[in-house]
Amino acid sequence: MARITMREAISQALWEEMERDPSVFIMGEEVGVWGGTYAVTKGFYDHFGPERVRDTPIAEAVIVGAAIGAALTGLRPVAELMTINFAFSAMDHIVNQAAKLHYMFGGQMILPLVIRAVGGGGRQLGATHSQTPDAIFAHFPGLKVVAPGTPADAKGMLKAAIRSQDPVLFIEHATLYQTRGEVPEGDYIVPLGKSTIQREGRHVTIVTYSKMLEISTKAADQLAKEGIEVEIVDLRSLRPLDMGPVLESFKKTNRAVIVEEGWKSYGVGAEVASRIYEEAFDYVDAPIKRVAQAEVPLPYNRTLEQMALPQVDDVIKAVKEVL
Amino acid sequence: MARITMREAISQALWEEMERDPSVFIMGEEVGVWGGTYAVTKGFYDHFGPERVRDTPIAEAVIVGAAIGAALTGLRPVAELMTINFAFSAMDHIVNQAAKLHYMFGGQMILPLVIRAVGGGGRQLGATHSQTPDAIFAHFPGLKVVAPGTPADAKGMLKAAIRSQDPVLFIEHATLYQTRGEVPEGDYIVPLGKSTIQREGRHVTIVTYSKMLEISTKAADQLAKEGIEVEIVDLRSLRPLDMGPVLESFKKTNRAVIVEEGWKSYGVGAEVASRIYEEAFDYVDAPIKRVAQAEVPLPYNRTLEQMALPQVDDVIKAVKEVL
Amino acid sequence: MEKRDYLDLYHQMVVIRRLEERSAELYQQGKIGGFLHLYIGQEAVSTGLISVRRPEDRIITAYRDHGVAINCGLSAREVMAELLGKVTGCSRGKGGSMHLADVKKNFWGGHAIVGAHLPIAAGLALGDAYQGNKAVTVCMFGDGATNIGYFHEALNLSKVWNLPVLWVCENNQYGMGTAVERASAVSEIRRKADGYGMKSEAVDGMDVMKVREVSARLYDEIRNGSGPQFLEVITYRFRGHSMGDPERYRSSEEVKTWLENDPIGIYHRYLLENKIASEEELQEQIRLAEEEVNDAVTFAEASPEPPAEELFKHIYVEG
Amino acid sequence: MEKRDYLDLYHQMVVIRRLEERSAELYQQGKIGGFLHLYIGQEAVSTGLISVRRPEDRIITAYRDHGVAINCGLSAREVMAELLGKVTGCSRGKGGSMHLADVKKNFWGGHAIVGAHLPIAAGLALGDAYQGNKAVTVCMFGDGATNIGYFHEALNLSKVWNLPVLWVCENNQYGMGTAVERASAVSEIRRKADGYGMKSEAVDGMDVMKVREVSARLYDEIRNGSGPQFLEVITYRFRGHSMGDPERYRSSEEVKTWLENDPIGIYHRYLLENKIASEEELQEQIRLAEEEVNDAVTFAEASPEPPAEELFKHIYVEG
Ligand SMILES: Cc1ncc(C[n+]2csc(CCOP(=O)(O)OP(=O)(O)O)c2C)c(N)n1
Ligand SMILES: Cc1ncc(C[n+]2csc(CCOP(=O)(O)OP(=O)(O)O)c2C)c(N)n1
Ligand SMILES: [Mg+2]
Ligand SMILES: [Mg+2]
Repeated sequence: MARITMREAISQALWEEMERDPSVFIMGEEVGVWGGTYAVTKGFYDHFGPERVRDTPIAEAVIVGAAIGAALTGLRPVAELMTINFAFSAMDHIVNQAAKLHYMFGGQMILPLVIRAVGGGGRQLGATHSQTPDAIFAHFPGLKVVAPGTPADAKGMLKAAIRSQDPVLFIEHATLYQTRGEVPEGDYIVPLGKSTIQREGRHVTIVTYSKMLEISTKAADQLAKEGIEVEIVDLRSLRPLDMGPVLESFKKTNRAVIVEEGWKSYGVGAEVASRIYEEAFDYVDAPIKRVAQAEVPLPYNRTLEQMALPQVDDVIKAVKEVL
Repeated sequence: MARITMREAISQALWEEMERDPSVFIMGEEVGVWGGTYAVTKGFYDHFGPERVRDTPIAEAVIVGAAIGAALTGLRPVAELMTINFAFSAMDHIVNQAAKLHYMFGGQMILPLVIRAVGGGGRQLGATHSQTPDAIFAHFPGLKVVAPGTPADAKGMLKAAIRSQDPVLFIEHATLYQTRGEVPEGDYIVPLGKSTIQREGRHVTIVTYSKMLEISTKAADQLAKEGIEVEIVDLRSLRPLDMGPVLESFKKTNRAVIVEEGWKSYGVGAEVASRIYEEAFDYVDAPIKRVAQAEVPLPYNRTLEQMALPQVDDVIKAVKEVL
Repeated sequence: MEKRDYLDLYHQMVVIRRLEERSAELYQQGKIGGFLHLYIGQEAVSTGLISVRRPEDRIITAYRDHGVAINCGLSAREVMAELLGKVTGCSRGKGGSMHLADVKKNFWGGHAIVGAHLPIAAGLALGDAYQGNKAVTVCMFGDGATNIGYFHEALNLSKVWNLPVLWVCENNQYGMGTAVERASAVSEIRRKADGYGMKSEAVDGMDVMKVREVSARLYDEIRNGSGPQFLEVITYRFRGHSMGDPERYRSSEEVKTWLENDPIGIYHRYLLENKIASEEELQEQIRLAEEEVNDAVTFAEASPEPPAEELFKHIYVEG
Repeated sequence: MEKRDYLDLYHQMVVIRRLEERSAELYQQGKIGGFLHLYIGQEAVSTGLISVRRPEDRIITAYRDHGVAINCGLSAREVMAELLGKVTGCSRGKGGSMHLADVKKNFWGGHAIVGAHLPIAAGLALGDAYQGNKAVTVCMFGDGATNIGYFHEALNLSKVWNLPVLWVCENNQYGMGTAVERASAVSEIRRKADGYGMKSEAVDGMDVMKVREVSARLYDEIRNGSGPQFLEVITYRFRGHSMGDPERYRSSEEVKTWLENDPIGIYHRYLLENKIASEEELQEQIRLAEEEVNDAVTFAEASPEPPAEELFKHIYVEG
């Protein structure tokens, strides 16, 4: 196993799948000549050529729409939205088309489609470019919504997404691209729709995913010094949402903090907390806490932006409150 | 007070505001010559003329976008989206523009804008035309999202929305238009962002809004016959979300069922339940229940569609489970 | 064209007409729910257009799709059953009137969000181009749909990537109650193709032979690599936009003038005048169509509802 | 035009250039965060265009907005302070580089979602039309922005409603790394106006006097009721799309050719050749600009950060 970055892991998964299956191709803004705004597809254009690495106009609806159409013909397009903020410009195609065609036509239409999109705040990009609106996409049945937090999962889940017969929204986090981790070489698949325990502990359960896994891990490291053993469940997939490991952990610790980067209201934490109460009510020893983004459009100013985003200290504080 | 329909109440609010304030105008698909697809603006075109009752092309992004621009010049546009399902075609303008301009430019830009949109299932319109995706709009700070459940509230809140300095998404429900209720004449204002107790009771609290207020009331009527006294809190506004009356009621009944028409996961009930647990943990006598739509794209077939939508019996069952 | 081909076109048009009339009745009886958009008046458009397609050519349209379905070879039975929400319907009763499809017949639906299927059509054509298939994607949409952003993004991409699509605008003069000139900067819709440097033409949509002729030529050109082309078909819907349209937006004189151009009447006269078929032969076609539709209604009414477990099927292919 | 007007245009262009150069440095030093899109090479476009606007005319543009802000009369101080995220910035440090604005000066921003401000611009013009104001809305956007649906919807509506908008496409040859012809069905962007039956023209964007001249005429026509018009301005960005652009998509020869058409150089020569100003006078303007920008940087650096309570201000006007 090599220790590589998240960027490399994603790039590797794409590369290997394209090598393996000629029906896989990528399309999106700047995926080709530029090499990907986040350099994920660097070298792809030269290697795979313009037919399989397609630079598109700035036109998100047709990026997703055309990927849907191509998928209907049996191809496996990986459509890239430069950032998830631009997914709003393709919203209908994501939630009304991709998510519904299979069902609405009684199962005839099959869409093996992946939509990659980078999200997250923390880079002073201002209110329209810094969002983590994952929960709103996860609201729609018919779509699979995943957001890995480690390089290994990024590789394994992207491969699973590309091979899946269903439309998958694959959410990456811009400030995780440099994160390193052990990643199995070759055909490594992580099934979609499975949460996992990323760190074992016995005092409290943190449920989190994506970038907040990193923040939560840092919090857990610090808490460990004080003798507090945190168990971390990484959701990885928001739809389907796998409560198994969450409940298992919770039934052991009886206390939970849910950490997400997006806004709290109508967010991921609300769903997870509700499900814990519904499915493990008798195990609840303290009110579950949610750590999330302050409910403001993210400001440009760095200090304010960082104030709004969940920090390690917020997680530590919440953990101590539930103990 | 006259007993009028929800349709009449909304129509009245619009008409009176247009009479009162020349800066109020309406724009949208078929609002003019046709008289509104749901006949809400019947007679407006003849009375107010084509400048103030503007039929638009089928182009949702520019309907909302142009309304934003006009609002910035000091006007008070009421933009109509024929149904909330088409809001996805204007998503960026709703959640990235309307919701953020005021904040992002440090308070300089003021958008006294109302977006009216009809939602809801139950009319066999199929998966793309039957949604109740209210929660996803309520996820965005900067936007106000309201959804009245009675004719009086519809009138009073629409007037408040039109007079508000903030962008308001005003969600109506297609199967409530015929619902009748007492509506005060003239200048009747219901402030935005206030939940209210619509029915008093002492055994259990139902938290609901919009169409589900009707369903919940029917359930409460039936439960009353069995001696179960249900208190119903109508949220009316999803953002800001006013937990005051919810908590007050819950502290009395210690039991709650949340009834919403949309999908359960990442929906309204998740947020409300989480907030109750967070803010009234010590008062919880039984796990809070959520009644919501089955997590499927709504099918056309009437029987299946009704199976998927929350019914009176589902509410009754949930109430009995929490007792 | 053989005589039976001529008769077949006639037959298709009459089946569509009759099916639509019966659908309207069934809607009034509450047996069809939701929205119902009739194709009456526009039968020559899809009949002509689809009559020259090859099996590998893909057809996709908007919610006004019953006629298109028939022309694509779906049986009146499976169309009618879908309208009645039965499991024997082409979409298992889950789609309804606006969502007919049969992918095995290369009919890709029936789409209810105005304009949203145009990007998907570009993708179908991309699929063929990518795989080297010599197939044409035919994408039909209304005049009203040419004002939404999806139209623009799809037409532009199709031209930049030289995709094999025939964009067909059925200009029936109105998008719901809004006349073309009240919604569109140009009233001659084909002018919109100019903004994409795309070849376009217009054709009289009340004349099935004219539609067929121009379509045949355009399929050929596109199949041979011309890239996307644009066809504006001038037509009229005889009924309201959907059931329950107050029709305040057009005069009865206007409707009357168009009714005189009934596409079935025009073709009927054409067949007689050119001695291609006799009145008796045409009446026979009418009778057959009538029978087919009656049979379809009987079939649909007798068909079972989707079983309850159908509700949770087809959300995903996997899991 | 008076001599001081000529000098003023020169001054503005040099201020912009200097401001951009300093911004690049401050970005490298980590004092500016987020995305930074420099206007270097395009100074003549907004300078010429805005030089003839009246106070009641509204200006709106995309994220490449520093120059536009200066031309609209914002001080280098409040622009620089915004870039540094200070509360003294025109958007109180909340907007950053992509979101400059000053509504009192009728500058409506700086918008970061490609094309999304075009519908808003249509609305600004609608506001004026509705209120009977004789004002023009000037909406600037890039070549890349002409491919997104928002462009289409906005242009169409502006024409159907005859709104007083001047649509200005700054064709700088690329949208990020994608050359116009790789993204757009027509390379001559003004052709897109044809699809809306809209009058269009093109102008050399490296020549401030040419831009000014054509703009003056178009403002006049629009103010007098011509309805919307389209102006394509041919220009080039000398730097990368934003900071950290690998620039794999264009050759250094191409860049070199364009650099020879530096809009400041062209105007400089013009002023000398036409004996409007002396070299000394121009050097004096450069010195003043330099001072102004230095002062702006000092001001911005010394300015306070927004206080913590600013985080929860301005979410709503009420409550
Ligand atoms: C995005 C979107 N907006 C609005 C609607 C509602 N709607 C359905 S059909 C229609 C009119 C479409 O007119 P046109 O494209 O001319 O087709 P026609 O009905 O005439 O066949 C409208 C506004 C919709 N389905 N989708
Ligand atoms: C809807 C949307 N898609 C993608 C982006 C990312 N993006 C920012 S600028 C840009 C290029 C725009 O090019 P152009 O319109 O030509 O303007 P220029 O940068 O050349 O001034 C892109 C793709 C965005 N901001 N918004
Ligand atoms: Mg039409
Ligand atoms: Mg450009």
